[in-house]
Amino acid sequence: MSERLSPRAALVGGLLLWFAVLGGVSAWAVHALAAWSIDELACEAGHDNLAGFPLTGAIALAVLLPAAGAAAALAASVLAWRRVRPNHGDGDERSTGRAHLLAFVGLWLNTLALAMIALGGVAALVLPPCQR
Amino acid sequence: MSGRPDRLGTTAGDLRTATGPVGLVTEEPVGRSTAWWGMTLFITTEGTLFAALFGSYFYLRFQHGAPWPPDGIAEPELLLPLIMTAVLVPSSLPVLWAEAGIRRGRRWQLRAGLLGTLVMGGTFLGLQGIEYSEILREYTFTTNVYGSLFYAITTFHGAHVTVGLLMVCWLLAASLHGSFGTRRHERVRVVGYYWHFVDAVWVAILFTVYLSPRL
Amino acid sequence: MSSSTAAERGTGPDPAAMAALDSHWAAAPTLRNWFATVDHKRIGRRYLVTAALFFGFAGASALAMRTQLAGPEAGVLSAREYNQLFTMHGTAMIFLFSTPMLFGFGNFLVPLMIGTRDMAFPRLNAFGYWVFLFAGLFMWASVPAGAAPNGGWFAYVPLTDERHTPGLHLDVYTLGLLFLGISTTAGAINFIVTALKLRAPGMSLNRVPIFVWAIVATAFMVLFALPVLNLDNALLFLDRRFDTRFFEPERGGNVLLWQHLFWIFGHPDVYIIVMPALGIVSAVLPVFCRRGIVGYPLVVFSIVAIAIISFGVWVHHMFATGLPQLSYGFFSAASTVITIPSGLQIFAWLATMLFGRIVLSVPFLFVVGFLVTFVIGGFTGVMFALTAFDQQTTDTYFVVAHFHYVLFGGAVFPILAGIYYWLPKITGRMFDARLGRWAFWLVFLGMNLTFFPMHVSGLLGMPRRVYTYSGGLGWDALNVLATVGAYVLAVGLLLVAIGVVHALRRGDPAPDDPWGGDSLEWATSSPPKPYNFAVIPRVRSLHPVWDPATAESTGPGADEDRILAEGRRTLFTSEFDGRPERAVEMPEETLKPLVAAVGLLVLFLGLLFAWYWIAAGSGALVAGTLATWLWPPHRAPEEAGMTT
Amino acid sequence: MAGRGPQIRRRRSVPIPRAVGCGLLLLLCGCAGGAPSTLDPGGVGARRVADFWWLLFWISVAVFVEVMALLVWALVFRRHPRRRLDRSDPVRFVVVAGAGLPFVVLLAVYGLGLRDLAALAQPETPPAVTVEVTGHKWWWEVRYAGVDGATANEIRIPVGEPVRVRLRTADVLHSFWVPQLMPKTDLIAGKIRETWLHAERPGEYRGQCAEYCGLQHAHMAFLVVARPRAEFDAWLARLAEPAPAPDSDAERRGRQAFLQSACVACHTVRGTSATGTVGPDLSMLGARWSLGAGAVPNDGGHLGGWIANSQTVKPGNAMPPQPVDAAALPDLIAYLESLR
Repeated sequence: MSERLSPRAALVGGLLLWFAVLGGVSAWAVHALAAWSIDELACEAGHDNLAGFPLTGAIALAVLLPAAGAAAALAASVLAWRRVRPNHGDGDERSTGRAHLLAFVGLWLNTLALAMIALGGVAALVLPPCQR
Repeated sequence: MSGRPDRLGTTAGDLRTATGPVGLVTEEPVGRSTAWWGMTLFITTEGTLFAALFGSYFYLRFQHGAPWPPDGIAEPELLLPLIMTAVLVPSSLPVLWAEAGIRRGRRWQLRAGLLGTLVMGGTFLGLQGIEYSEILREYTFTTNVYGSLFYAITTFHGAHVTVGLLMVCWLLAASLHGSFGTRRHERVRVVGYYWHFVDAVWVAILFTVYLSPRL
Repeated sequence: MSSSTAAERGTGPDPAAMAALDSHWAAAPTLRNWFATVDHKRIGRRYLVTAALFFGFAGASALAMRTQLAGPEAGVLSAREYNQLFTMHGTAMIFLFSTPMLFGFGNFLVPLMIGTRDMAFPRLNAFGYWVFLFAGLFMWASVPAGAAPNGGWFAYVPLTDERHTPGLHLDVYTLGLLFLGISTTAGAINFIVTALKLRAPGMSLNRVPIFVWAIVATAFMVLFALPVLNLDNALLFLDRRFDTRFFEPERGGNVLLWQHLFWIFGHPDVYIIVMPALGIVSAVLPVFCRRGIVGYPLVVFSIVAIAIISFGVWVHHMFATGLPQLSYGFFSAASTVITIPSGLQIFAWLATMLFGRIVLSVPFLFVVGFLVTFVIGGFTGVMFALTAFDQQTTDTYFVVAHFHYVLFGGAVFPILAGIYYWLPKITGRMFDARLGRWAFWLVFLGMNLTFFPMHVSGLLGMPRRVYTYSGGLGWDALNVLATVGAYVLAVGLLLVAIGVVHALRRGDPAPDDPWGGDSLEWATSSPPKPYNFAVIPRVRSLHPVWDPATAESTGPGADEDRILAEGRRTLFTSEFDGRPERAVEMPEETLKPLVAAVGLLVLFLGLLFAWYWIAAGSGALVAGTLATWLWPPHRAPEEAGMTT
Repeated sequence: MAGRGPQIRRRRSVPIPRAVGCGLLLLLCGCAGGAPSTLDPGGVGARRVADFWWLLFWISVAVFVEVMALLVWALVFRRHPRRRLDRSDPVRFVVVAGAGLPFVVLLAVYGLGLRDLAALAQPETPPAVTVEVTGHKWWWEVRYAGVDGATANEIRIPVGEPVRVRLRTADVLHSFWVPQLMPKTDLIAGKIRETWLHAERPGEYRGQCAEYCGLQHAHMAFLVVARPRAEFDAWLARLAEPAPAPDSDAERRGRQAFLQSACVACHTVRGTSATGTVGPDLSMLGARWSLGAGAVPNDGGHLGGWIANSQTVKPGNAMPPQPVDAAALPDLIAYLESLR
């Protein structure tokens, strides 16, 4: 290895790549679970607020925060994808090839996750929360 | 790990290398045994089961609406569950200590640690029995959905504690048989993981079943 | 790529090492060893045969139902019989055929494709098979007893509770699926660990065959989806047997909880079935296009994306239950977007064909049949993502048509392609191509004739799961067509079975690599030796068999640490980059998995018939067996690492 | 609404693409006589979905043709290819055709789907009539808000205006579905669900339970009868009145036999001592379209068979065989048929 890598840097680097791969879809999972459960359970109970907080506001948060998370993961995956090129490196092409593949997969996953969160946001704009 | 003297400097340097090509290609996790992976995945799937169970609890609770607990059942008492927590959660420590011991080749430490866990886990089950004997007078698992949830969640966890204790007994027996040492203690490690998992689930139960109705 | 034998590739260390490998890996052909085997290839074959048997049972149920539905007000089956048969048909096709069949392929192929000698946990593998077999028999035995499940394969409460369906029917269902779940979970863990730790050195993640990616993604889905089903079934069993109130609205329970939990499992399960089948397509199609698959990273992305997003679409099975529309909006979004990774795969295959040189062999024909039917199923799939349309057509024959296009088109066609493709490797025999082509055309025509008219009868208002219907509603002719199609389909499938038997009896010996395949199973003999590879290959590219560097690595002068002839050993490599770590000892034949599985069978029978003491006793037997199974081998203190 | 005029015109003359579509689907949807077809809508909700279907159908056809063209082209020309295609980029083709184009199309249909979803939520004007439907294994109990009277397996609604339908189940899950009027709404145990119907033209619309509900799920049909408002009002007034008194001797004898039988434990005939609530209200039995929720036609012969042993007609239904004297049966039938 041309660059000295402390164990901590290695750990952070490895985990950062995983965030770049799975961060977006994790954010989407949070979005789907939160937005759905807030909506179904609050409406079933006949509330239009969540402990005093308006339901639309809660749902908006359940859209916007995950969207921010997915965007961050997207940025990380772009970074990783650009920095890890198969021919970039230090002769160990199997690791760079693997990391490049993962970054590529992450790039697409994050884009897709962002699209799903955005479409959910569109639904939240169009439909009143408790309409059946 | 990293050099002490200029901690800030190394941190910035670490971050730079971590986000560079060399850092990003780090394999993580790496070098684990098949037993480690097998137990990790088993705990993952079991954890999903408990997550679904807790999800069901909240789904049923919020679909049911107030009051919760329904039908005049009192909010769960906290004293006994807190004592149970105080017994069960620290029982992870003897397992850790036992594992640390066998890593240095100290079989006596392994055996003593496992024995400690066994005693604490057994105490927990005994306390759960006492709790049941009190609560059963008020309501049972057929009373209503709350009763069903309470007994299903706690019994299911109790069954996991029992399985965990059986595993610890089995380890203890194997340790008397003389199979473990500094190089051979994978079984101790993975049983330890299972036990920590059982502990962690109890913390989630404490929140879900005992504390959340008071929120 | 012309076919070539392992000998030409120079596989084979010196004779002494070969003899050592044989002595350590080959089990004597005794009856005990037949029951005690832990060889992934034998277990894989058993999975395939057993699942095919259950497919036959479930298919026969379907034929009986189609006969009943051939005309209005027919009396071939009573309502009671029909309801049991359609429930068993669905349950068996989903749980006892599709997943085990594909696990069978996985079992046989994953260790070969990644260049190792067995699964990570060979005894667990044997245990998984026995549990699958017993659980399947447990469920099917209820049919002649007249106590088969009769609540539909998704068994909605409160129809399935004790008040509305007394008797054993639903107990067979809940316990049978819980029992089977043990096997599926064990298999899933085994696949993941095998693929993570046992890949041949050099096989970093970017060189893993698509089929292995698909199996691993499927296994992950199983780990997250199956516990939810198990919980659902456990709660239903408790409600039925011990009067708990989870699904009883009068006591605060909620019937929609069943549906949520069921579909949190159920939708990923559709992909659990289809995903490995798509993996088969990605293995078969490029070989007959004479090039690597186009867009390998995109296909990997598709697999990962589907595996994850499929967990966020379940409410589209509940679009008619009257939840808030906004909730539907969220799930409609995910259900729409999940089409994109599927579309990417379709176009990756099309591009592979367009930019390749096509060889129109029998396996490839089935792949083409898959493409045509799966695309149609995909269209109707998008339609079901759209709430308003879904509410109109769900629970009609339109949805029956849809999921048969997805599951027959998306899983059975690839499975048939896989059978023809790997038959030479599995059995060492070639099949008769003419018979295979006949089988394809009959299956293809029969399938479309059976299921296409169902789109129309659904649009014309015919609900599903009706044991009969009135004449004059515009449904009669369509049902006749579907029934005729079912018989054509049955003949086609029979020809497949005849083709397999014919190949076994009369087939020419198969060469090691009849198709010029690219993955490592073609780099060993047909059928493979018990130890799979005399030398574990060193992988240098995505297509190791097309890559001379990999072929050389198994030739003379291979490093001793990849021969591992002393003892029953194979190689661990690192999780993602496939760096060699250490050699490990693999277990030998043992009867313990069988004993444990029998113990579980008795346990579940005990629960079914409420013989709880017997259940408890067999539970203890299982625990005892596991304790001896996993008992650490005796080691001298120095070996274990005791210095004192 | 503005869409009304064109909608009606569209119904009269089937447009060419739609006829082609029907042909492709091997059916004549306009003339599939008697079919409760989603493609032959008689109501606002079903029409919206039918229009959506045809859009989705043509998109699917277009994509299918595209994919099949590529497939066939490959199969024909790529078996003995004369030239290499390697100069073009296959991956770009996959990304554009497999992700880019589908994404645009999916965005569009998702948007339209949301629009239709919102449109189906409630009718344009608040409904004046509320029908209360209860699902039973295996029949439909029908009541009207504010009206003391009940019928079964037959829902009368006024034409040209929205009607609210309030749904509950007495036992297991069912699903309320009138393909020509409105998509499904499930009946959920422990909950009350609502939907609405808006028939645009008078007629009979067949509906059926669409959620598997056990043994006789197949025989749980009903009929929605849409009539002009005045006719509907008259019928509704009639529903609250007592059942008609017998006219003939046979009917009188039949009524006597009925009131002395076990029938009264389960059935109601308004204005008599029969007030059972387990089975359907029989006060207007003679006018109903079928027996056993679509199991058999409602005529004298079938009625006799049904009374004697309905278990042979619809096995598993809740009505036990009745030990009616063979001599008294014709009178009983005459009486029940007179209840209109």
